[in-house]
Amino acid sequence: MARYVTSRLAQIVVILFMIVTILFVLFRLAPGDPVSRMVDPSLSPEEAANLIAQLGLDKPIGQQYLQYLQNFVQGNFGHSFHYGLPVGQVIMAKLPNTILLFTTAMVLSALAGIAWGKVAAWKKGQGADMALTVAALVTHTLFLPWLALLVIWIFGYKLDWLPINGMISAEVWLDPASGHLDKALDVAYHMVLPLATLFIMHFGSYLLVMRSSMLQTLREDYIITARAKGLTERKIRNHHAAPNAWLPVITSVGLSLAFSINGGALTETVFSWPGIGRELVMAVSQNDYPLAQASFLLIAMVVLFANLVVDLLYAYFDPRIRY
Amino acid sequence: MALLEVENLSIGYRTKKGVLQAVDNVSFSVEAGRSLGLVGESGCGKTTIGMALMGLLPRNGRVTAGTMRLMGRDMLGLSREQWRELRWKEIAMIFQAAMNALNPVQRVDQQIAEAILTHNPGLSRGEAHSQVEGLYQLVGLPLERLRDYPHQYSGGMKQRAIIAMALACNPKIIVADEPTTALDVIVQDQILQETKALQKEFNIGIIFISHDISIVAEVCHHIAIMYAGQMVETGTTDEVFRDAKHPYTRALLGSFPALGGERRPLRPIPGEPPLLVGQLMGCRFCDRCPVHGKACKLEPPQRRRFSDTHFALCDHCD
Amino acid sequence: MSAEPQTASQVTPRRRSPWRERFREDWLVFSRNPLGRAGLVLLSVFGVMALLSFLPPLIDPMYHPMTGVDPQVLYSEGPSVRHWLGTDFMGRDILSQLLAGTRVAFMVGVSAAFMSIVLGVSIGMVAGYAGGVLDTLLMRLAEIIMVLPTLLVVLMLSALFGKLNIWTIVLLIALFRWPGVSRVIRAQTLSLKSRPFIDAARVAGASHARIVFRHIMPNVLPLAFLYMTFRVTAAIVIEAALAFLGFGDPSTVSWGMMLQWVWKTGHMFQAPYWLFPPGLCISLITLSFYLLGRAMDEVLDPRLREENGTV
Amino acid sequence: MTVLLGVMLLALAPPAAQAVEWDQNVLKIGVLEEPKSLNLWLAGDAWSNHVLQLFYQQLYVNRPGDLKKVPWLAAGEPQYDPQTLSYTVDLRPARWSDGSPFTAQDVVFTGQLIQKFKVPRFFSLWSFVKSIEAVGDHQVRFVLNRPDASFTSRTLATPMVQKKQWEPIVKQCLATQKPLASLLRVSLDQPASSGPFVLKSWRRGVFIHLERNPHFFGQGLSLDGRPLGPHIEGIVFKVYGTSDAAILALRKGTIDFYWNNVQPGYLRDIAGDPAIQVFRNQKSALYFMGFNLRRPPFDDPALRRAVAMLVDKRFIVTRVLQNAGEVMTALVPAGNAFYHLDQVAPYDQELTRGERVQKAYEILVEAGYTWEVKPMDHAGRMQACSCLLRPDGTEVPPLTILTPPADYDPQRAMSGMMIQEWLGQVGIMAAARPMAFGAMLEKVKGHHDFEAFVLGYGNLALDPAWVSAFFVSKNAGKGGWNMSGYDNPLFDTLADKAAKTLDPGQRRELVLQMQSIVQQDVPFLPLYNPLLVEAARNDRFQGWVPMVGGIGNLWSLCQLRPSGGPAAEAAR
Repeated sequence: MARYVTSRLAQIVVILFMIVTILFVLFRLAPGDPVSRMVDPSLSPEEAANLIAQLGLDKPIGQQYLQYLQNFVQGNFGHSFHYGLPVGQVIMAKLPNTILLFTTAMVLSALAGIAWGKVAAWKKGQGADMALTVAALVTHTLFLPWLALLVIWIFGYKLDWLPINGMISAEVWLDPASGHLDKALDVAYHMVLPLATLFIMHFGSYLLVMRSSMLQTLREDYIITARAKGLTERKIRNHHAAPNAWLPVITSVGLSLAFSINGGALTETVFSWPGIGRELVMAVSQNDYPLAQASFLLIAMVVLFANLVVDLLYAYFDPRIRY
Repeated sequence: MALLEVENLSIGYRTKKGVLQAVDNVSFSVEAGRSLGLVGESGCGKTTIGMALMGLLPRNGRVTAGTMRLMGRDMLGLSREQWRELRWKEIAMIFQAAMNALNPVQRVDQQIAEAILTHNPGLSRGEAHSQVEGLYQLVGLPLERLRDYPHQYSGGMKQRAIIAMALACNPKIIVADEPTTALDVIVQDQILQETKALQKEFNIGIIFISHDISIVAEVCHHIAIMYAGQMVETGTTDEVFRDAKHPYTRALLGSFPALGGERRPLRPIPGEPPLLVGQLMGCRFCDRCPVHGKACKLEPPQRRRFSDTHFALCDHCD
Repeated sequence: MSAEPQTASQVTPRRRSPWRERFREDWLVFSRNPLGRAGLVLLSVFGVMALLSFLPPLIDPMYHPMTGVDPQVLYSEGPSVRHWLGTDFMGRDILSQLLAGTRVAFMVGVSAAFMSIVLGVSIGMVAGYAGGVLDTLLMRLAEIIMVLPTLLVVLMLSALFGKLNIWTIVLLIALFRWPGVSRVIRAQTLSLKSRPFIDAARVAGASHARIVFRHIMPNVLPLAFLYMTFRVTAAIVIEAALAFLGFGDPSTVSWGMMLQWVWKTGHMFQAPYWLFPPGLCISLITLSFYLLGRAMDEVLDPRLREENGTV
Repeated sequence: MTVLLGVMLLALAPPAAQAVEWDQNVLKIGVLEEPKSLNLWLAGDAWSNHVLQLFYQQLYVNRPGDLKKVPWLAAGEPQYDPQTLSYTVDLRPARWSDGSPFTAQDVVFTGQLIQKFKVPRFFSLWSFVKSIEAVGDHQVRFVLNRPDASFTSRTLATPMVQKKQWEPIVKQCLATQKPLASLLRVSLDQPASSGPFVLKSWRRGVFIHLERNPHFFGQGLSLDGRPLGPHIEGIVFKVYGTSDAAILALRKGTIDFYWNNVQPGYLRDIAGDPAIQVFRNQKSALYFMGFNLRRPPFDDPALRRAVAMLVDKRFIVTRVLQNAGEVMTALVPAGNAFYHLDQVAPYDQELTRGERVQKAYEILVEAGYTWEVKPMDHAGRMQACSCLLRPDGTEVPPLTILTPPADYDPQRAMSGMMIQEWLGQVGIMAAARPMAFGAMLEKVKGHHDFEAFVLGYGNLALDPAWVSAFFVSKNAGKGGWNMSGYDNPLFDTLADKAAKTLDPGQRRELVLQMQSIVQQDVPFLPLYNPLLVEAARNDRFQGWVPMVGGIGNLWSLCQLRPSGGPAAEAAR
């Protein structure tokens, strides 16, 4: 196990290293002056020159690369042009928010997908199956930003039920009377719409995967065994079929992670959720290169680690796989 | 009274092309402590019978005629819940280990204990567990492997675990479906011997389903040969082996190396069994039969009696 | 966003039966599939819309999707006889924009998918056929690209290279969406490579190129087509999302662009007639390609056919 | 499933009712994005400056109405001594938020800090100041290198920082290898404020809470006939991220004011609500199309004039801006009335599309341009024409119009698109190309590699020094402000004179003349000046002060009073 994790971590490091290298190359391939992308445009020429020397941008490209790698390893991504803060500090403040929203959404939609996919497969061909399958097909091909706008239009504007932006409201956090519970509730309250959006987008694909996997499982011999043993149908479904069927769902969560992250960034942007995806979009539109670069790396890192977690989960749930 | 009596059983499957008559007018009985071997090629209906006995016919399968009685009780009239209670407690099944008969993500002891707990709801987990330990000792599995997952077992161990599982609720009858296929010869032999011993010890009736007539001969008191849904020959093992009447039985005997018998060159049976859809006229083995006459193709063969126990479904055998 | 069915379809290599017969056989299975039929119907509606998109500007210059404005309309207005779906804030006809958007979606989707499939198939075949170091290198590359969220990568590149025009976007999508295909094609190639007919060809002295193109390619192409339908949806969605965020090609009227306009000009609450159609179209065209893909999956994979067919 | 339902239910329950106490008389302002930094030296974005202008006060500020400079931290008009080129300013007895007095030392310190570090935001305003000295505690003397008109209008409008707070920081920064970079990266927990408010708490990305500065000099003071407060207890800046959320908040009354331009579409959402008042104010802005005079084809003034003729500014204002703006005819916007050139160029008359093409056609024909197929047929009707040919018979090559990207400014991107189409009507093959802002500036300003561009300055100084800066030939080098590469000795002379002229009336004449020249030669084609449309609620607070740049200003926040109170009644 430990050996497996170590080797996977090594792999992640290699992939990150390559991404970093690709970024380095891209930053120099892009038209225009690479220095201007590294140095805060608000600096005076003397200061800029000083900084260029500091960053080693006046050295040959090989040395620049080494310098760049060294900075990267030290977690030194430079200062954001706009915040004036170390980039690491800016993005680390946003990372937990993204993880909170994204993980909750993924876990909830995977659970719902599994639960509903199970039912659909079990009632194959019946009304419930049709309804669930069609709902899954339709929802998971929706265009996410549009869905988000619709959700805002309905629940924020027409019905005026739920907050449509941000993560907390100033009123609750400024009010000295608010306790921890109030604050937690406030976050939950703000999370409903973005969470619902991500949920609607994602449960469908898991449902479809679960359904077809469950149908395959139901044809397995151990299901006959279970039946022969005189187990109740419910027990067969929940204890024998489902635990085998949802293994592929875990895999599919892993495979679709990179894609889901796109959706996460869009959701964050539309709902102004203060996460890393929104930060990247804003950094890109404001040409805050150090921030954009670091956010991108961090997202790649999150995807890589999440993949590892997914694989470990798979191993945890499937006893046949031991590392 | 026989433990299990099956009379004139017919089973059909609904398919896109029509009703497939998988089992046609089959009768047999099994008594306590005795065993019956069902032998035939794949697709001959022997597994269908096994499944029918467990009440596990697939959704499109249905008993179209005949009766099945367990200790005098009609099984066909049972409700779903009654079936569920009956399974494993009265009639259990040994599956082929090479198949995925054990759930890969559950520990083996749990799978056995589950059967015990289902049928003895009053039992505590601990009690069930100690019963499983007893079963392990019975089938000769090391106790430290109790908590393993199926994939950690060898083929032979899996088969033993499956046998242990079948014995879990002290059933009256066990249907053993190809229990030793895909095991190597030595393990196969061990398991057969053990099965025999267990059967004697617990006085269980066994229906032994196999495509390998020589294995069946090892363990069974009676043999029934199946071909294309019909039971073409039945008799004691001795009778069938020594004096096979039906041309198919003879061909079968010729196509397997006998364990103890004389060495003969293996002769594969040419041709393939007929499709069992629609109205079938005449003898079903006709096309592959070396001795068929003209009438065979048109008239259904008569059941002929050779002794109290020995019957064959053929007009041309003597 | 769409996810592909996880069943790694193993296409049984077919004898080189006459193409026409094979097609008819497949078509039969396909046309019996309700999902496939629904997808096809939807898609033909979009096809008609794309064709119709050439019409409005011919009727009156005010129906030009980008530059045509109705001289009598100064603000966004709801549906009317002149403008069936209403106008945007400048007085441009929303229906004409919607039709033009269909054309763009097809263009982006099909060309990006086609390019990424060509890339994926060639890389997959080369990796599978050549094996060894080349295989390892290519597949590692595929792994890296696979963990990168395409939308964010393209965003990042647009920051570096300034604004991207529609063809650059198409190219970038293609460049980042091949690995999934290439992995499947590689697996397929590997299994084909060990088949006797390849050995036979090799013994007969066929060159590597000939083996790859004459013997392997025909057998992996159906699978490639299947993946193409999924890539089309991915490409359309990525382009639309990019445009929605304001990084699209502003000289192109795409559905994503329309959504961006309605959002950024502050009309999303007041102009549902403007907010609904573009998003609905993106969602439905994605759905139709997806349904088509699933149906094709069943054609290519008999196991699925049995499962979803009418038993 | 149950988990999900649980979360939904929990979340649907409205958050606990809030106690009324803390936000009584606290103004809530919605902002689109969070202030990036509260470090005065770094903060270049509008959102940061909304907050910072309430902390760091200036010696002189513009007053609403005529926008004249009036003393703020200063006690009276600056005294100029032409002999020594020096200005003497008396200071008001003001205090910092920590209670310590605001003195001449603080002014000296601020000026020297800017000079020492060459702080990019302010250095150009202080580069010509030779020395700054404190004459006693409440008088400062500035000695200049040369007379410069922007000293009183801009240099004296620099925000002042507290010496006590910044001196140790400056020492530390100077000790580092990159002093300026270090200075720009300083982050203060509690910036000392000389303004009406002081920072109470800041939660990044969510809100900034300010409370009344008890030491603010303006309390109870009436300046320029305006009773200063602040009359409110505090301000909460709430970050919304998207305009739709902010507009909804305004409708609901969760905020009292949305400090941002309200997009035209939202006006319908707030129209008809008697509690919401919409203010339309001019901006001091210039949105224009610039040409590259250094290379063909726009080195020919005739072609530039033809383009000017083709561009329908009225269309851009009514359609693209949805009437939230004005057509601009000269460089200085009409809102800056003193320096505004009230003279209409031929291309700024109201013309139909056909007339515009006709006139552009005539200009081009006169300058010797030809077509294989003309844009006008014999009957004077527009027709699809072939590519424009220059007098020497060569084709005018396809050219690019650079615009900012749509996400940054959809209006300019859209204007670029429209201009592209209009140019096509006389056979000029143009393509609008939106480009990231930085990349565009680099191309235009850094490398002079462009044909034309559409840009805008959203917040131009009221003092028109920039009119010279954009067109004097000495600024035409790479990186200089004269992006067009305009070179006109007459203009240079006028600009030189204007810079040295301190008499406002004379200076005005010169500036008007300069604008007139630009109108003739069209190195820039001014397009429009957007109106700032802002919306505020009047049910909790009243007393917004409209002025150029919007109602979000220092005056408003010093004068706002709770609605309905006796004080408010009296004020009415």
